[in-house]
Amino acid sequence: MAMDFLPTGSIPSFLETLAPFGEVHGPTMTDDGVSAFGRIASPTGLRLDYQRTLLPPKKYLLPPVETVLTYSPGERYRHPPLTDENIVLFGLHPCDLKGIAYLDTVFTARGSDPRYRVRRQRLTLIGISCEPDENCFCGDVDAADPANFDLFLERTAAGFHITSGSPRGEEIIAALAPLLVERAPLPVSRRECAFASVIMAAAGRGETFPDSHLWEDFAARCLSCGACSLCCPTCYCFDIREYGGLDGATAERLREWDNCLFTGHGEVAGGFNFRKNRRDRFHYRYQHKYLGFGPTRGAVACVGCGRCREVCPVRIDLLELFKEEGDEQKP
Amino acid sequence: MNKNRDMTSVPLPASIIDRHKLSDDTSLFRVRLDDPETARSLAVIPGQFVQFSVPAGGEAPISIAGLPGSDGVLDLCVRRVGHVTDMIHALPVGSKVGIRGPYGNGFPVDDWRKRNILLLAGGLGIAPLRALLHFLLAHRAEFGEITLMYGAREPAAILFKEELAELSGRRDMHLFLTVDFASEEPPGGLTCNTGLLPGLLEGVNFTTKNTVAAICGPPALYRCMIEELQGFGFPPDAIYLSLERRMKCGVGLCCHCAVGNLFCCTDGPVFRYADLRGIRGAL
Amino acid sequence: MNRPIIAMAGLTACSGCQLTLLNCEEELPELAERYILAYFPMGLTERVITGPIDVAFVEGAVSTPDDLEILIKLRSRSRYLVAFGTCALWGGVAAMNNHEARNTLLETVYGKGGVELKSFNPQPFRHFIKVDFAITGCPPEKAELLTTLAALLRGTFPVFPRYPVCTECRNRENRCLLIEDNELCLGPLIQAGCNARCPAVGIKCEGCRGPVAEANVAAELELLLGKGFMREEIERRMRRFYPEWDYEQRS
Amino acid sequence: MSSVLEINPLTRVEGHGRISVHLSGKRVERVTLALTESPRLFEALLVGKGFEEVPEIICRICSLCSTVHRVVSLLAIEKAFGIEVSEQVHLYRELILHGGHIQSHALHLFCLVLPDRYGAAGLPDLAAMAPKALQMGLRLKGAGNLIQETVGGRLIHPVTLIPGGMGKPVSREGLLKLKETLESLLPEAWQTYELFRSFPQPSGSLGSPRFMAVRSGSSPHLFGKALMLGPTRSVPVEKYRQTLGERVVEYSNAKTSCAVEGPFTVGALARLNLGLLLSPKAAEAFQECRNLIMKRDIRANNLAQAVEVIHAMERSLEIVETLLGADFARERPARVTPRSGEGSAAIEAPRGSLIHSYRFDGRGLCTAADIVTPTAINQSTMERDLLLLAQQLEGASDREMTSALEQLVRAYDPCISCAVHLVRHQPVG
Ligand SMILES: Cc1cc2nc3c(=O)[nH]c(=O)nc-3n(C[C@H](O)[C@H](O)[C@H](O)COP(=O)(O)OP(=O)(O)OC[C@H]3O[C@@H](n4cnc5c(N)ncnc54)[C@H](O)[C@@H]3O)c2cc1C
Ligand code: SF4
Ligand code: SF4
Ligand code: SF4
Repeated sequence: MAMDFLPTGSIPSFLETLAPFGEVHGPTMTDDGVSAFGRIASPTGLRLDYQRTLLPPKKYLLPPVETVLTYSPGERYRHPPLTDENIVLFGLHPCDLKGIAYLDTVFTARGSDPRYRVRRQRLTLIGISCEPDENCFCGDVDAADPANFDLFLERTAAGFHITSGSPRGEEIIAALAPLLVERAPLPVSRRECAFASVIMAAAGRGETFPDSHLWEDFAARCLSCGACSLCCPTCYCFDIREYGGLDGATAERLREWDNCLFTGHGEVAGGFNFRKNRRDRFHYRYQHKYLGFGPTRGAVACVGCGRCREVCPVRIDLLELFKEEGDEQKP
Repeated sequence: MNKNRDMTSVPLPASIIDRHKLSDDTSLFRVRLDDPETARSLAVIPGQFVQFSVPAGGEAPISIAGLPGSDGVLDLCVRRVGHVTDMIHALPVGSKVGIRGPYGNGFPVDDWRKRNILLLAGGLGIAPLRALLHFLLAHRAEFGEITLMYGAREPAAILFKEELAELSGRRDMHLFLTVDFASEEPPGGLTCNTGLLPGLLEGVNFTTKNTVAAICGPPALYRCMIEELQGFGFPPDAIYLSLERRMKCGVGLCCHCAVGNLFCCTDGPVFRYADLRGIRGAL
Repeated sequence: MNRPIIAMAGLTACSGCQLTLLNCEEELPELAERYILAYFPMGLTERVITGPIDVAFVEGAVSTPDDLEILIKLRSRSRYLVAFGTCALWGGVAAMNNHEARNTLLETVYGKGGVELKSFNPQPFRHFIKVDFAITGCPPEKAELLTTLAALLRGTFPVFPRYPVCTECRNRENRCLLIEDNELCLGPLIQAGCNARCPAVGIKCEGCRGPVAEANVAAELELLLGKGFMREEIERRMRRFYPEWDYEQRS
Repeated sequence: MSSVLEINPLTRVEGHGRISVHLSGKRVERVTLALTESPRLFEALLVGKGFEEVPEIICRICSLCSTVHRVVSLLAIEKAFGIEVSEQVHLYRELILHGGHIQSHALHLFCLVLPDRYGAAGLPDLAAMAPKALQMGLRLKGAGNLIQETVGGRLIHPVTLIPGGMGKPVSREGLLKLKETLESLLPEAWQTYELFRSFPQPSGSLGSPRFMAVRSGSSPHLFGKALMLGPTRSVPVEKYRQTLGERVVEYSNAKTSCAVEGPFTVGALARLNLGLLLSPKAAEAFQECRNLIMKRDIRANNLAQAVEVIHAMERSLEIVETLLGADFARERPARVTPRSGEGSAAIEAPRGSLIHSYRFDGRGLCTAADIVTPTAINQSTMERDLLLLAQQLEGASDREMTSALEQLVRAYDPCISCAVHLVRHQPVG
């Protein structure tokens, strides 16, 4: 028995307790009926039973577009000051936590990106357990077990078992003490992962499915709308553009999410394109998601959140590559 | 050298202290960091590049085309091909610019000691190889035979003509030039063949034993050069290529420049052919 | 460019592009200071095009001999000519029925006698002259106009991203009208830059900014047919701002 | 010896036009006003399009009037299919129309007319000569723009308003922003009126026009079911063709409305003359300048517009407050089931009465479209007034003549773009 249980009815007080740690954000429903992370102004805005948000939590670390440098003749290039406040991001599913862990390896492991680092430090991550739907496959890509959280809430019918994963988590638990009650621990359960072995084995040997007919099929149907990567918790390709001000002197440099399925992604000067057609671009996407490059070489980036399957207007699903392979392996 | 790894790290203030025209579309910009301390401490490996910023235009990766001397001046040889490079070309001497870097691995010159070096440059590919050549000549005794073969579209497109004329007089290296079309005599008394670079290779006597080849040029050049070199008996791990890719950050974050599972910016831009062989779309 | 000399002119159009300039209330004083507005019938009394022009922003499609004459005159006087707005760049609304005989249209509006009016099928500029730059949109976005003007102070044009409306739409976390509501949204085919204005207020994209580079037209068509729309209706909507779609195109 | 004085193109008006003064010696024989805007054949373009597409296409007729065309087309379509919209939707439509009036009047008064008052060649000159006044005008115009953009989702060619309802209504923050902006600019609306009142009034008279406006109840209104042809006479909107004929003039690309009962004048001046019910401050202004407006010729139109700016601002504020108070929920648009039929509707656009009329087949495809714009209605009187004024100015220099005639055209605030995209041709008579 442990004093780690938060009854469902205590959620409003829980949110209040979180307030000193930062502005509380979590899953909400927009007036369009879109599930999205946003500020939780009152407990009624919180939708803890959500399936998945449209944009993943990466928007808190890498906004879709931001000014990364300003230029003025006197000051030359400068970082604009970061104004973001501390934020407690509440209600993250294990896949999204893993997605953030992946971004951490890219953007902080080698001290790479100061803006990311500052924002990351100001972010407190509180996870929550979830129920997979037909688009989820976190178990298959080893992302089902919660990790990389400050606090994690394991959900039961009556409330939540709370675990801390960091010193900050301990602090929060300490502040929560009056709300917690004693309850028997949950039995350990693991998710069925029918497909994990196929994916992991293929990724392990650097499989590129060179002969699959699916590449052409994907290429023919893909609209290059960008949804799959914008909504992917681990896609972080970005474009950089710089625009001058109307004063003729100052300028701003923008960083914006890019997508490997866009025409310009592999283009160099003079119109030469290293990934001329969508087929080549899909190989690239596959390479990044399942084999990695640069600092993520050898790491499977996909966390199985199912967003790309849900948001693709033409229902393209990279998993089919492995499925096909799985079928072939069957006698 | 790695202290500027940050993508969003601020381009250091720098100024164009000199520029001169090398051909119709290419000029050499001599750029110095405004802070003399940093300028002097700049350590460059031949083959590395910088991110060259022009305010209100943006950034472009540009090879360092010569070794910065004690004055810390960077030679940047820029061809006008688009948005950023157009704006660079519009800048007069004295203009304020920004520099990040140096970035990339550069040529592994330390591993090449005692070996013969064959430099193969096509067009603008001369830029990083010039830095390499300067290095080799500065450490002449540590290397074997040095041969530079350089092909340009036409005589007027040959870059660094005066310098080449000077080099052609040197006894401690070989220089071969070729142009695709010769409608006129090459200026400055240069001797010049007509035909494509691979053809030049065939006509010239050189040793493949204990030799490494360093190639830089347009994508099409690589494909035929590599075939040619292998025909001469170069093993794939003695062929080094400096690749071009779209680059937004130069530090391994933006994910535009991947070649297979390698990044052109951080794992390259110099690669051994042995490492690129199996990679779809590498060349 | 030190105080670029600008001309703003309109051919067959609604003047929306020119109005976009007048709608930059906050920036107008600064603009008046930094640019020489040499020709702008909508805002100036000056009625002749005199002297050389650095940049001409011209809106509208070309549909009469007069249009063509003005366009050619502006082209020859200007260092750069910008196709300003969807009509200038793609043909726009006036061109949506270009596949029908012009005379029938004229007759419908002006009666038999009306056919005498000298006009032809509205065309985008590129059918007649070289265009240096384009700002798309019906109407164009203020921000893109201002960014372009700012770039001109440095003697250049800006680089705008080339991706479809969906990209901006997803980034704003709008409800996808195509997937969720089975509406005839053209977002996947259309050049972004409007920050998905319409889906952001719950209205499907009508394609006012014209085709995005390498649009997968055939796939969008299949998708919409699959949702039960009639081919005729889809084409009619697609043609609204751009009559020259290649319905087979995939990239 | 006969000669022609050409004023081509007309500047600081919306669209392309040309005035030709035919002279015999110094005597003015004839004045023609040609609207030379390239024809865009909107009515023909609409034929064969679905009813949903009509508002989206027709608003492109003219950027300055896109809002009013969109709104009146919705009304005509809804009429044809027998659709009623909710109170919320109706309020938003009225709000956006007022925004259009503010923007259009402010643009006209400050950017197109004011340069004449200061003898400036255009905006850049005006910016140097009367920066304060111009900035005030731009702020007011900005408020009108803000309303249209906030409500319509886009300033030019708004998008939210659709048959049967609307997309997303304005958020609370958006409404509060509107409220704040309108409140802060009310004093400047009043100053605008004072500014235009302070200018010398025209000498001489061009006679008193016959006014027309859309009527609701017994006075002019933005929306209404009848056209008011004078203090006591009116006709139902559907019967507009009986009152307003139309002819193609050989020198002009617009079809002129040739009113069967003699030419009508529409616009702000008409509305005030016919007794538009004004908001408190606007009524106060009107009381003050009543005799400069009542029964005056079109040159009083600018002052009338200034009064209407106050009215539109106050009325907008009132609507915003109602919307804030009511806290309406988001509604799904009414389902439109197409049926074959016809619908006509009229509203008061900034420049005057605007009529749209459509016929649809059973699938909801448009089979006929007819649009009457205020400029088309005004064109006959415009020409008549030009002739009168030119005759009064006989002997004046070309420059004087040009400037006076151009100013007269500007007083009408014509929208040539709209006028040139007129209706299905019906021989008059
Ligand atoms: C390692 C390396 C070294 C290089 N060295 C030189 C050199 O010494 N001299 C020289 O003239 N050129 C060199 N280039 C090529 C040069 O970077 C491009 O020509 C330049 O970026 C083109 O930019 P642009 O804006 O003028 O062209 P545009 O075609 O207008 O390009 C538009 C955008 O695409 C990007 N872009 C286009 N082409 C490239 C590219 N090849 N690489 C990266 N980004 C690109 C630019 O950042 C720009 O934002 C090098 C490229 C690399 C990768
Ligand atoms: S979501 Fe689908 S259609 Fe869109 S870019 Fe990705 S794969 Fe292509
Ligand atoms: S609503 Fe339209 S523009 Fe937005 S994502 Fe869906 S298809 Fe694309
Ligand atoms: S969403 Fe589509 S119709 Fe709307 S402004 Fe953008 S491109 Fe135009």
